[in-house]
Amino acid sequence: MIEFLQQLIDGFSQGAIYALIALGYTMVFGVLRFINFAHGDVFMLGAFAGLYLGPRTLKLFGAGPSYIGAAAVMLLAMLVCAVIGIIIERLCYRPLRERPKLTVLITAIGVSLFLENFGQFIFGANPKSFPELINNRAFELPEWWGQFSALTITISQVLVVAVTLVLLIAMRHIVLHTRMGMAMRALSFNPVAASLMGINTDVVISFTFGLGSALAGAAGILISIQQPSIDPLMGVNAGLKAFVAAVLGGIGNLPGAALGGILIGLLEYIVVGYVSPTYRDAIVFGVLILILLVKPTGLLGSSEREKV
Amino acid sequence: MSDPLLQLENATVQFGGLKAVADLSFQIDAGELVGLIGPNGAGKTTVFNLITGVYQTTSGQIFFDKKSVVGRRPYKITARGIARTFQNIRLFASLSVFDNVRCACNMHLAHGISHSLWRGAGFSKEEAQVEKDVMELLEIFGLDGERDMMCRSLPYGDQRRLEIVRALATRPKLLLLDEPAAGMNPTEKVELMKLIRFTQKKFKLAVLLVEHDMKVVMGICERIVVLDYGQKIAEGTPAQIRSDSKVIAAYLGKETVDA
Amino acid sequence: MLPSTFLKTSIALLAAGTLALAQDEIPVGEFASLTGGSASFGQSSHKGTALAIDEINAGGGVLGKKLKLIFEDDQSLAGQPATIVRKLISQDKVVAVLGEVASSKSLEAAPICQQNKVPMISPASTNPKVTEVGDYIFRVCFIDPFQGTVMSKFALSKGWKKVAILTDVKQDYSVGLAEFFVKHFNANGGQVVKEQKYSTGDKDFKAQLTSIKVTKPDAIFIPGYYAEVSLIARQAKLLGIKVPLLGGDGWVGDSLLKVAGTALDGSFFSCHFSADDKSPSTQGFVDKYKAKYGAVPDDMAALGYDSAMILAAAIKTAGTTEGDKLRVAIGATKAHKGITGTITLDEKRNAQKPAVILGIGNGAFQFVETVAP
Amino acid sequence: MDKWPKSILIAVLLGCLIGSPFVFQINPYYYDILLGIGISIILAASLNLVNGYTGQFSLGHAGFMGIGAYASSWVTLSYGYCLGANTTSTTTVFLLALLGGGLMAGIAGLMVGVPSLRLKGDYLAIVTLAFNEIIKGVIQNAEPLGAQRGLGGMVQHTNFFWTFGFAALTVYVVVHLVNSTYGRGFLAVRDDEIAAEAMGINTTKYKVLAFVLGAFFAGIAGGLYAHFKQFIHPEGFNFLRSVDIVVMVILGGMGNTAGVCFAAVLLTILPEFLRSVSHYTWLPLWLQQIAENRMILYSLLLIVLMLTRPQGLFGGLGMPRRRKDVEK
Repeated sequence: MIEFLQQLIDGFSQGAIYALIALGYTMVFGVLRFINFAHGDVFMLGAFAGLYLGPRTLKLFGAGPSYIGAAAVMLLAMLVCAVIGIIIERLCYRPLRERPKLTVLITAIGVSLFLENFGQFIFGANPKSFPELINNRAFELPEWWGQFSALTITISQVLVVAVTLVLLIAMRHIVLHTRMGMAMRALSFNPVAASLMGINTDVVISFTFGLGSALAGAAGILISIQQPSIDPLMGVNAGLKAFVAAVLGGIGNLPGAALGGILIGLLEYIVVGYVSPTYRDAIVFGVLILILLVKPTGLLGSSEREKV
Repeated sequence: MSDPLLQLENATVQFGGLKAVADLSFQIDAGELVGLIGPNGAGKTTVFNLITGVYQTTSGQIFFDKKSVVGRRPYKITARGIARTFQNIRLFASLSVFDNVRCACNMHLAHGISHSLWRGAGFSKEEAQVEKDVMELLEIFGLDGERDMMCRSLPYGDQRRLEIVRALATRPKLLLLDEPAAGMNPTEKVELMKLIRFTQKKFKLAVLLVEHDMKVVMGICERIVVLDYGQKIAEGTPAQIRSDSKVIAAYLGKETVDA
Repeated sequence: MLPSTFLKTSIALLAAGTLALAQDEIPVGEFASLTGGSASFGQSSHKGTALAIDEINAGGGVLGKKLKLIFEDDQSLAGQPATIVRKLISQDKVVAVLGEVASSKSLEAAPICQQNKVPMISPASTNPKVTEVGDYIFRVCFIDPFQGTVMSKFALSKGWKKVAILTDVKQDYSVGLAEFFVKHFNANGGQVVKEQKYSTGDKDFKAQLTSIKVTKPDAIFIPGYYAEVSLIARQAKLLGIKVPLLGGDGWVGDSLLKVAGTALDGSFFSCHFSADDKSPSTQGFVDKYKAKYGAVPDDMAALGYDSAMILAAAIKTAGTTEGDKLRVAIGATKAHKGITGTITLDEKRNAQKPAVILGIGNGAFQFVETVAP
Repeated sequence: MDKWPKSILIAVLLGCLIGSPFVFQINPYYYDILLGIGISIILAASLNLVNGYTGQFSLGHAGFMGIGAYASSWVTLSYGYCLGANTTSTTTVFLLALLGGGLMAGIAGLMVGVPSLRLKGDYLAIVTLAFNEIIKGVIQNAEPLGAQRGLGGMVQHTNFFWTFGFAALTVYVVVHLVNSTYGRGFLAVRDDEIAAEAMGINTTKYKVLAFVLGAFFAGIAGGLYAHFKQFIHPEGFNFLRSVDIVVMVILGGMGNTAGVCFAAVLLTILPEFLRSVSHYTWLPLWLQQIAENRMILYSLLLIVLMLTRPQGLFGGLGMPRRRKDVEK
């Protein structure tokens, strides 16, 4: 029982990370209708941005780990990732906007492979130790909880869930209540009409990429606080899982991405606990295939049909 | 009266809350040339998609040759004898003119994969027959000279004609034409009208024509069905339709007739 | 179908890549993962090997000739070792092949060496199957069963009777170590109180650790690789688990302590060599390695070094580089004073040698004891 | 190539048979590369049927290759006692093993082909990738197949004759299939599925057929690979291997068999060429290092190719143009 609850807790916080990455997939898909395969690698770059900028930034806010310092590092990493995302879009995807989607997908795979391998070349293939941004420790649960006091909830887990929640609400606000958000929605609805209505599609698309990449950057920092060992290939798996999460929730749908992320996180931990760790990936991918076959629009997505 | 070739009985299709086609009933007899008109968004193309199986009816029935086509895959419906063209030309972009038409002969082949791999005498004979059939069709429509051109480099009018040729290669009994005159100039339109009539006679076809250009529709159709908001508001000869008050209201009430 | 001129040109280009060997050189082949996923092991073993070859040549070489090390990178990719070893044997005419660390890579190369009757010495593939491929395949490290048994003995000697096990089920290595640990431990009065699993690439182990924690073990045996072990250690500390962690040579990796920090203090693991060993030969090796590469050598480097040294010694004994005689000479290696201990190759071509047990304190390795086979 | 008679296939096969004793004489390293080229041609030409001609985007070809490799190895390892007996029984068992591997892969292809009926473009790509990972995951857990250890002990039966014989057969099948009235259906499905259905083409049958045939030949390639390397490991059939094959198809030009075969040759030789470049000590160090990291070059190649020549180096029938209405 305790084990099961612990798995739910851990799965939930891992799921929150997937949710953050999935939000980026979903936003880009919502606006551009294509899968940014390199998104998971932007997440990796976020973690490495934290690795290099972390210690220097922390020094500005006093010597040791601090929340304000961690927040600053996260914002910096988000900024770096946003810039990288915008550059990737500008160089690799924008010239292909009028081409078939497959061309763009292949390019995105190329970008992803490039980031991974160039990352290994530059950062080295070895896992790197991530600096301590906050004093991570477990909450002491009160004695009177009986056997449940053996459960462990760490500060970083609470932090991950809280930050994800805040960012999700912020995203919803941006998409629903700002001019830029309105432009994004218009673009996702009908790009041609949107540009005819005076919306600068290039700016909106850049903004979307920047925003999505910033979220991946935030996820990169959060995961590194929780699991302080980072390597250039860390984005491959996380990216794929987050993609599955986005599809599960209904790609193009923000709350769907969050829901999908949590569900995938929980599923992973339950598989690890009760089936076998070696089947974890296979089962998650099985879920993806199942979803796409049974309800391709995902749990919260709405359907579209091809016009003839 | 003989049995109709195509018969729609209360055909209805619903997308979400919207009834794109509601309780539509009409019929077409063999060899008849029927027009289907209506203002923009009236559901004309949707009717085509229902008949050809691209969309499924929510309720109601569609019979072709006395058998229901509801729930059949599009290629099976084509095999039964319904061929179509598309509003926004859908030729096989990377194939030559010849190959575009050749693809439509696919379903009449007696042999499949083993044949194309082994390439025995039967294969050569069949391929020669296909080539002969295709070239005959292309000749009739004056496209034989463009045999090896990529279809996307054809002029617009030729692309429209090629789509009709391709549809005819499936040897249909009923041909559905979706706005064949769109984008044509008046001279081309006159040519097209001749072509449609000629095709109907030559291949002994029934034709269902969706068209915005009233001159074309009134000029060649024997009977016209008018749709508005997915519902049939009138049916009759061109003369009857021209004077129908509902039809006039439907067109004038919203926008002028497309010229 | 293929323009033959193109093929010829490409082959000519390929051939141009390998320089003709001088008559007074003995070519020795090496393959290692210098890039890709397991690059950290491969680079270390390669550095150790290269250092040994330099040293041999500085000492006048063998049979009056210098050794020439021809190394290739298999990029940690399956499919590469076979091609590389064929190149080394046929094009570079190497007399023997050194490599690899990962057992799966050695297993791919071994049949080809065996068929071509070229001896192959693996520095660090611990899977028993590797040397079972044939009589030309050797290794200078101990094998998985031995290591599992060593750690069991060590735990019992410390008086730890209740041990929990956390296995990486994705690694044959880890499963093998755990299996032999359990066998020996249970047979000798110990009790395995909990067996938990994880798999390579996992980052969160709290659920497994929680269930281990409630069984109150005296120690936890984690025969995994350093990347996961360092995270496990941190999370165990977070959960308030204070018992020592035990492990095998998979723990060796320069990021183990960097990531784990002080979380591993009080833990022990078995490995091949200790840089703290005060013996002159070890210190000599450590100094030379530091001078050349600016870093403290790890196990893989020491094993790479020993594999080259054993080969050189065997060439000397055999008095020839001819495959069959060289094979016999390598197989006859007895009490070779290596950096990783005194090595004797048994009839199964596996190294019989002691394991070193290191402890961790104040975020550094400390030599604890040597356990003989 | 429209009128290729069978005799050309027979000529190539005879050529392989006559040529093989001579080819045996060459340096085993070149022989290794040569067989690698043959296997790449089978993989690329068969993937070209799926991705190039039928317009389905499969990112899981290595998975089928893996199934073929494992299935055929299982056969030869289980019936190993027949192998040594004499040439006839050895050849029979080996051929049966290859065909068995191909069939198993074909069945898996059927399982992937069926989802392809409901999915398009990038969704399909992801699903095939997922299948690739699932296949790998199942092998990793299959104890009789060596699980994580990998599977060894196969004897090298793959030779020049079998490799290039099957390569010729694959090219023959793909080219002949596509160059017939029947086979034009593949191209019609690629260009416009809805129009193809409206022309009486059973798109389901064509898509599934493409997947099954593509997987079958990938399985054969896997069998040849396993009996050539003599050791196989689940990681050898991962997503990156699939990308390798996809790059061959894209570089050669989707739907251009000659170009794709040429790209397969080129991309099999390239890493070996880069290997020697990485030893040229007179080159600047960073260039040597880049040459060592061939994946960096591959990925850059992919990006630049897509930006400048999406139709591939050698043209090809080209991808269908973007249609505005389909994008909605």
